[in-house]
Amino acid sequence: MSTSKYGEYGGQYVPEALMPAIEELTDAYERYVLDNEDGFIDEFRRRMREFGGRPTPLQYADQLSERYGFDVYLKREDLLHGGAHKLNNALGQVLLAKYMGKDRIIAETGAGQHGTATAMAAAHLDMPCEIYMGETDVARQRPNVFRMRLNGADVTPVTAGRGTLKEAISETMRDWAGSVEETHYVIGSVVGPHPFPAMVRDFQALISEEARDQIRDRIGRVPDSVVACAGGGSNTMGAFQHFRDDEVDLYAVEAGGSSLTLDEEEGVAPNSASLSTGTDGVLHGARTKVLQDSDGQICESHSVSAGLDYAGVGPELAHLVEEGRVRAVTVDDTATLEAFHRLSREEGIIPALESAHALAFLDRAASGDADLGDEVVVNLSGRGDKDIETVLEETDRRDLSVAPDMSLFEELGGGSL
Amino acid sequence: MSTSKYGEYGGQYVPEALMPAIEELTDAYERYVLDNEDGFIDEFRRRMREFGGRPTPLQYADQLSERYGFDVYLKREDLLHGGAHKLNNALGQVLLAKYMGKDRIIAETGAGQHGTATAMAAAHLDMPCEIYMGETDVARQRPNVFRMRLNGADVTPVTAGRGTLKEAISETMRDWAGSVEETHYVIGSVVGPHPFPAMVRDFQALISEEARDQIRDRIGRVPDSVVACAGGGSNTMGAFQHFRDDEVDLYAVEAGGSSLTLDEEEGVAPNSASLSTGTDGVLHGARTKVLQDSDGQICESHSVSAGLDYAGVGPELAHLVEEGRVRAVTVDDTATLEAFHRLSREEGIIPALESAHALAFLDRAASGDADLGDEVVVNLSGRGDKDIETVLEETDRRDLSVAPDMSLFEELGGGSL
Amino acid sequence: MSLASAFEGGPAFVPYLVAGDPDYSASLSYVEALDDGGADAIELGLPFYFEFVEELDVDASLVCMTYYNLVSRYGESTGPRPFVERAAEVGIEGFVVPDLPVEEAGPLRDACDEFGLDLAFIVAPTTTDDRLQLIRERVSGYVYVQARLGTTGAREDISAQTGHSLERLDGWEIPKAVGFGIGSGDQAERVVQAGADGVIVGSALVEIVGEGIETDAPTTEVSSRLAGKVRELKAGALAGGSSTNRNEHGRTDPTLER
Amino acid sequence: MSLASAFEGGPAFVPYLVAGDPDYSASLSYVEALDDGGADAIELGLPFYFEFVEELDVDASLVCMTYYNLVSRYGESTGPRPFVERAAEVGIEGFVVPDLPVEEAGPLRDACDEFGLDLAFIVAPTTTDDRLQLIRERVSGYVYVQARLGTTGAREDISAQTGHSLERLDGWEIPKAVGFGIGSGDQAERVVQAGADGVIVGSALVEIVGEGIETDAPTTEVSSRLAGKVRELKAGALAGGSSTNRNEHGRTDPTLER
Ligand SMILES: Cc1ncc(COP(=O)(O)O)c(C=O)c1O
Ligand SMILES: Cc1ncc(COP(=O)(O)O)c(C=O)c1O
Repeated sequence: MSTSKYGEYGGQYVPEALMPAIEELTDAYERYVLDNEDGFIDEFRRRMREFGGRPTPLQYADQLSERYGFDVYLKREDLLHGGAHKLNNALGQVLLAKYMGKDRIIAETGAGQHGTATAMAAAHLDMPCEIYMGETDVARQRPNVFRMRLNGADVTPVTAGRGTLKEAISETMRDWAGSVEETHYVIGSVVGPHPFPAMVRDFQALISEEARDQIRDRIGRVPDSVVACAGGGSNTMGAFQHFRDDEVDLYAVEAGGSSLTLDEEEGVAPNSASLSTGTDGVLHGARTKVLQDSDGQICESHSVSAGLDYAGVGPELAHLVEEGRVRAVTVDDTATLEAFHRLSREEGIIPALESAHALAFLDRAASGDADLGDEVVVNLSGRGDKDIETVLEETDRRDLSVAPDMSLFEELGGGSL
Repeated sequence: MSTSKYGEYGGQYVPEALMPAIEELTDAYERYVLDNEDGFIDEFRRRMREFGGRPTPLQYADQLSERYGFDVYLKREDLLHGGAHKLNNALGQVLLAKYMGKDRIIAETGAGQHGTATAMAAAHLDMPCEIYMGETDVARQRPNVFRMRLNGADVTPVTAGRGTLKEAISETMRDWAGSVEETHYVIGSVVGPHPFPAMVRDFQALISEEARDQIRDRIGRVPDSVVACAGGGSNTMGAFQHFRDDEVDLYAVEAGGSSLTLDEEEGVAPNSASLSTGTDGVLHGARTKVLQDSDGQICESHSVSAGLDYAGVGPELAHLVEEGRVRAVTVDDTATLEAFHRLSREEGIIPALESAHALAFLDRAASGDADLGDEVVVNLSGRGDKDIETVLEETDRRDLSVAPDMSLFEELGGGSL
Repeated sequence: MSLASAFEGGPAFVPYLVAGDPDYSASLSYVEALDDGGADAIELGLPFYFEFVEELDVDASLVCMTYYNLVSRYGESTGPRPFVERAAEVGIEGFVVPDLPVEEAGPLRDACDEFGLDLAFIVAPTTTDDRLQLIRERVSGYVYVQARLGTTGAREDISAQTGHSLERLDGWEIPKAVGFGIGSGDQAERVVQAGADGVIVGSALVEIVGEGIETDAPTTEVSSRLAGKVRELKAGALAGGSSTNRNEHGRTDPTLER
Repeated sequence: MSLASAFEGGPAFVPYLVAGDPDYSASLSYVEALDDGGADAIELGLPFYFEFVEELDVDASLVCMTYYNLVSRYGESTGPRPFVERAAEVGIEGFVVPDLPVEEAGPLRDACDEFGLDLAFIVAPTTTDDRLQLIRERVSGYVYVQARLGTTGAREDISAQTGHSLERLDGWEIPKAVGFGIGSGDQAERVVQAGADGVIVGSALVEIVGEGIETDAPTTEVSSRLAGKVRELKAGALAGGSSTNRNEHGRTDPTLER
C-alpha cells in the first residue's frame, strides 16, 4: 500500500466526483508501477530507452569544474526526447492510462513544456489527447502550441480569468470531473492529490537511478551533493530519490525571482520560492508549502523561468525540507541569467532557464554560501532552445558581463526571432 | 594511407595556398583518426557519449510499421546534442584541430545547423570559433544565429552576392587561405577536398556502427535496407558505412523539390537532387555530381529543407551511386511535408525536414516504387523544432489532409511564431 | 439551530452566489435578492471576509461554500477552528467545502461540532458504496447530491439520474438537496418529483451576474432578474413537491441526526 | 608563341579583370583600357564566353583565369580538351586555374601541350619543397608567385616576403610574376626590385570597376581610371626594373622551357 501523507503534507483534497478516479488510480499505481503487474515497468523502461533516449549521460563539465574548484557532473536530461525530463512522467502516465483501459488523455499546461511532452507521449502511444492552456499562454507560447498540434493533440484555449496556468488547471479538473470513467488526467509535476506525487516521483526517479550508477562507475562512490531546481519539484524528486539513503547533501534550488518579499497588498510574490518562503496550505489537492497571503488567497508567483513559476510545490519535497533532509535555497533572476550564459558559452550547452537556477547555485556555493564538497551532481533538467527569446529580452535589461553582444544582429533585418 | 579518389570522383581541387593545410590535415587524419594516435578516437568516442548523448536509440516505429506492412526502425540522431547528426562531425573535427595544435576554428553555415553544431563543439572544447554566414541567412535564421552567439562563437555576416551559403563558403575559404597555420576549417558534410569526405564519413560512421549492433540485437540479422536523406551526404554516408559489406540495400533520398527539371535559362534547379539529376563537375574542392548548366555554371538549388539545399554532393556517395551500390531516389516537397506531419502525429516525433525526406520515401516504397524488404532502418538525422515556421507556411500553401488545423491559433493574438 | 430546518417547510430552494462578485456592494444586493425571491438557504461562495455576512440582511439560512485552504488558513493558529468560530459569530449555519473529501474532514468536522455548525458533504454519481457509508457517518445539515458528472451533455435525463442517486441514499435521515446544472423551474420541479428535498442552483445565477457585468446593467436590474429567476425555481420546486407522493422516495422527517 | 615572351621587354605588368563585370560591353572597354595602359599580358577571369575574346581588340597576351569546373565541362566530351581547343582558336595563350593544384592538372596540361598553350601555376608561401619540384616540372608561361597568404595585414613587408619567395625559385628558367594584394606603383616597383619578372594586379583593378558600379560612373570614365591605374603600376614596375641589378636575383633569359 502506498502512503498518501508525508508528515503534515500530502493527502487528497479533491472534489467528491473525482475520489473514485483517485482511488482507481491509486490502485493502478500500486499494481502497475509498484508491483510491475503485466510487465508495466518493463515496458515503461523499454519505451523510455528506445523512444525517450535513456539513459541520458552524466557528463563531467570541464570548464565549470575548473572554475569552481570542485568536480561538476551534469545529468543531461536536456538530451531526452522533447528536451526535458518532463517526458519521463508524461510517458509513464500515458502508458499507465493505457494499462488502465482509459482511452483519452487530458493535461493542463502553462508555458507548454508539460503539454508538449504529454502530446508526444500520447501520439507515440496512439491515444487521443486534449491539452488545456490559458489563452494568454496560447498567444505567448505559440511554438509550443504548434508542437502540440503537430503531435495531433487538441489544444483548448481557456478564456476564463487571466488566461494562464491557474485557469487551465481548473478547466482540466472540470473536464476530468465529468469524464473520469474514460479519461486520465496527466498531471505535470509531483503535485496534486495522492497518488500523483508518489507516482510522478517514481517515474522521474530514473534520473537518480542512472546518475547513482554513473557517478559510482566514474568516481567509485556517491557524490557529496546533488543539486536540482524546484518548481513543482518533479525533476528535483527524480534527481534525489535514489540518493536519499546515502550520505549525500540534497539541494533544491528555487526561483528567487526579483525579491523574496511577498507583496501582501497586491497578492503577488515576486518569486516562486514556496519551499523557502511559503506557508502551509492546501493547493491543487494536497497540503503543502504555498505562496499565499495571510487570508489564504493564493498569490501570483513570478520567475524569469516559466517552468518554475508556480505558487506551490510537491508535498513530499516540502516534507523533506521540513525534516532537514533536503535544503531549500534560492537564486534570483539575474544570477540565473548569468548561469545560463556561462554554461552556453563555456560548455556548449544552452540550458533551460529552469535548469540554469541549479547551475547558478554552484556559483553561490563557490563564493562560500554552501559547501557542496568535492563531487557535485547537477541535474540539467532541460535544454534552453525554448528560452532564447526571453533570455535576449531579459539580458538586454541588465548589464551582464558574461552575455554575448547581440547588437550587430539587431541592425540586420528581421525584428524578433 | 588514405585514398583521395573514389573512382572518377573526389580529389583535391583547392588553391595552392591551401595545399599544405590539406596535406597536414591528411596526415593528421591518418594518424589520429585512422590510427588512434594519442588515443584520439578514444577521446572522440568518450566525448560523443558524455557530451553528445551517444549511443542514440534505434526505435521500432509502431505506427509506421503497421501502416506500411514492414518493420520500420528509426535511428534517432534527432536525440543527439544540438538536435542532429551534425555534432558527430563538428566535435570530431574540433577535437582533431586541438590535437593538431590549431587554436582557432572557422566554419561556414547556411541554415545554421552546421554552424550551431560547430559553435557547441568549440565551446565544449574551449576553442575560439568564427562562423561565416551570408547576411540574408543571418536575417532569416535568427534563432540559430543567437544560438551560435550564446555559445560564444563570432558570427560574421557575409555581405557579398546574394548573402547565402555560397558566399559564406567563399569567405570562409578566403579566411582559411590566409590563416591556415593556426586555423582549422570545419567543413559541414562529406564534401570538399580529400581528406574531408573520408574524415567526415568516419566521424559520422558512429551512426551505422551503433545501428548495425542494435538491429542485430533486435532481430538477429542485418536489415534488408537502410534509408537516409542526402544533402551533402554526411548522415547518409554515416548511416551506410558499416552496412556496405552486408547484403543490405542502401537508399539515398534526395530533395526532389518542386520539379526534377533544370531551368537552363535561369540557371536554377528547382530541386537539390545532384545524385539523381546532376552531371560530373568540380565543386568545393572535389569532382562529384553537380547541379550545373551546360556551360558548367553552378545552379541555384532549391528545397523546402534548407539543409538539403545544396548543388553538390559528397564524391564517395556519387561514386557509390555510379557503382550501383547505393540507389539514389527523390521525393518532392509535398511528399516531404506529408511525411513530416505523419511522423509528428503518429509517432510523437517532429522530424527535421531533411529527415522527413527519408520518411517520405517509405511511403513511395509502400505504394510499390521500391521493395525495401521486411526490415528497414531509417536514419532520423535531426529534429524539426527549427522547421516549424517553414512547415506552417508551406503547409498553408497546400492542401494536406494529414496536417493539423491551425486556423484557431491564427485568430488568437501574436502574428508569427 | 440546524440547516435541516430550512428544509422543513416543504421542498427547499438553495441558491448559490459568490460574495464579492462582481464587487462587494453589488453582491450584497444580489444575495439579498435571492432571499427576497424565497430562498430557504443560501450557499455563499465566501472568499474570506466575514464583514460581508454581518452586513447581510436575509432570512434564509447561510451556508458557506469555500476551498479548504481558506478555511484552514484563517487566523493565527493553524487548522479550521478559528474560521469556524468566526463563521458562527456572524451567523453562518454550515459549510460545504468541495475540495474536502470526507476522509480529510476530521478537523473541520470537530470544529463544526464544537460551535454547533453543520457540515454538508457532496455525494457524486461516482461515489462508491464504501465511501457513501463514511459520508453518512459524518454529514450533517443536508447532503448535497451531485446530479451528474459533467456539466455538458443532455440535461433531459436529470430526473432519472436523480432518482437513481436518491435510491442509493434510501433511509438516510437527512435532507437531500440536488444540484449541478439545474437552471429552470421545470428542471427544479422534476428533480423534486424525483424525490429531492431541495434544489441547489448555482451556475444559472452566476450567469445572470456575469451577463450583468457584460451588459453593464445596474445593480437593481440584475437584482430583480435574480429575484425573478429565484421565484421561478422556487415555484418549480414547490410544484414538484405538491404533485408527488414524496414519501414514496423515502423522504423522512428532516431532523438533525448527528 | 609563348606567354614567356610577354616578359621579354623588361618587367612585365599583368593586370587581371573579369570578363562580363559588370556587363559584357563595359568589360570589353575595361579590358581594352588595360591594354591601352600598357599591359603586357592580361589575366582574364573568363566565366565561359569565348565570343568576348573574339571581339576584344588588344595587343597584350591573354591568359584565361577560371575555375576548373568551367574548363572541364565545356563542349560535348568530358575533360578540358574542348575548352582548350576553343581557347586556342580565339587567341588565348595560356591558363591559370586557381583551384587546380598541380597534382590534378594532368589532363589540362596535356590539352595545353596539344594546342600549344601555356599553363601557369601558383606558388604560395606555404608551398612545400616537394610540391615546388612538381610545379617546376609542369609549369609553363610563367610562375605566379603568391606574395602573401591573407589579403589582410601589413603590406609593408611585401618586398621582403617576395624576396624570400623568389629565392626558393632560384634557377627556374621561367618568368616569375608576383601578385596578391599589390595595389600601387610604389609596391610594384619594390616587388620588381626584389627580383620579380612581372607584377600581377587584380583586386586593385576590380575595385575600380566596383566603385564604378556603386557611383554609376559612365564606362568611359571607369575605363580611363583603369588605364590611369595601369599606367601607374606599369611605370612602377619599369622603375623597379631599371633601379636594380636584376640578375642578382637570378633572373634568366625568359624563354619557354618545357
Ligand atoms: C526544463 C524544466 N526544468 C524544471 C521544470 C520545473 O518542474 P519540476 O520542478 O516539476 O521539475 C520545468 C517545468 O516546466 C522544466 O521545463
Ligand atoms: C537534420 C539534417 N539532416 C540532414 C542534413 C543534410 O546534410 P547531410 O546530407 O550532410 O547529412 C542536414 C543539414 O543541415 C540536417 O540538418
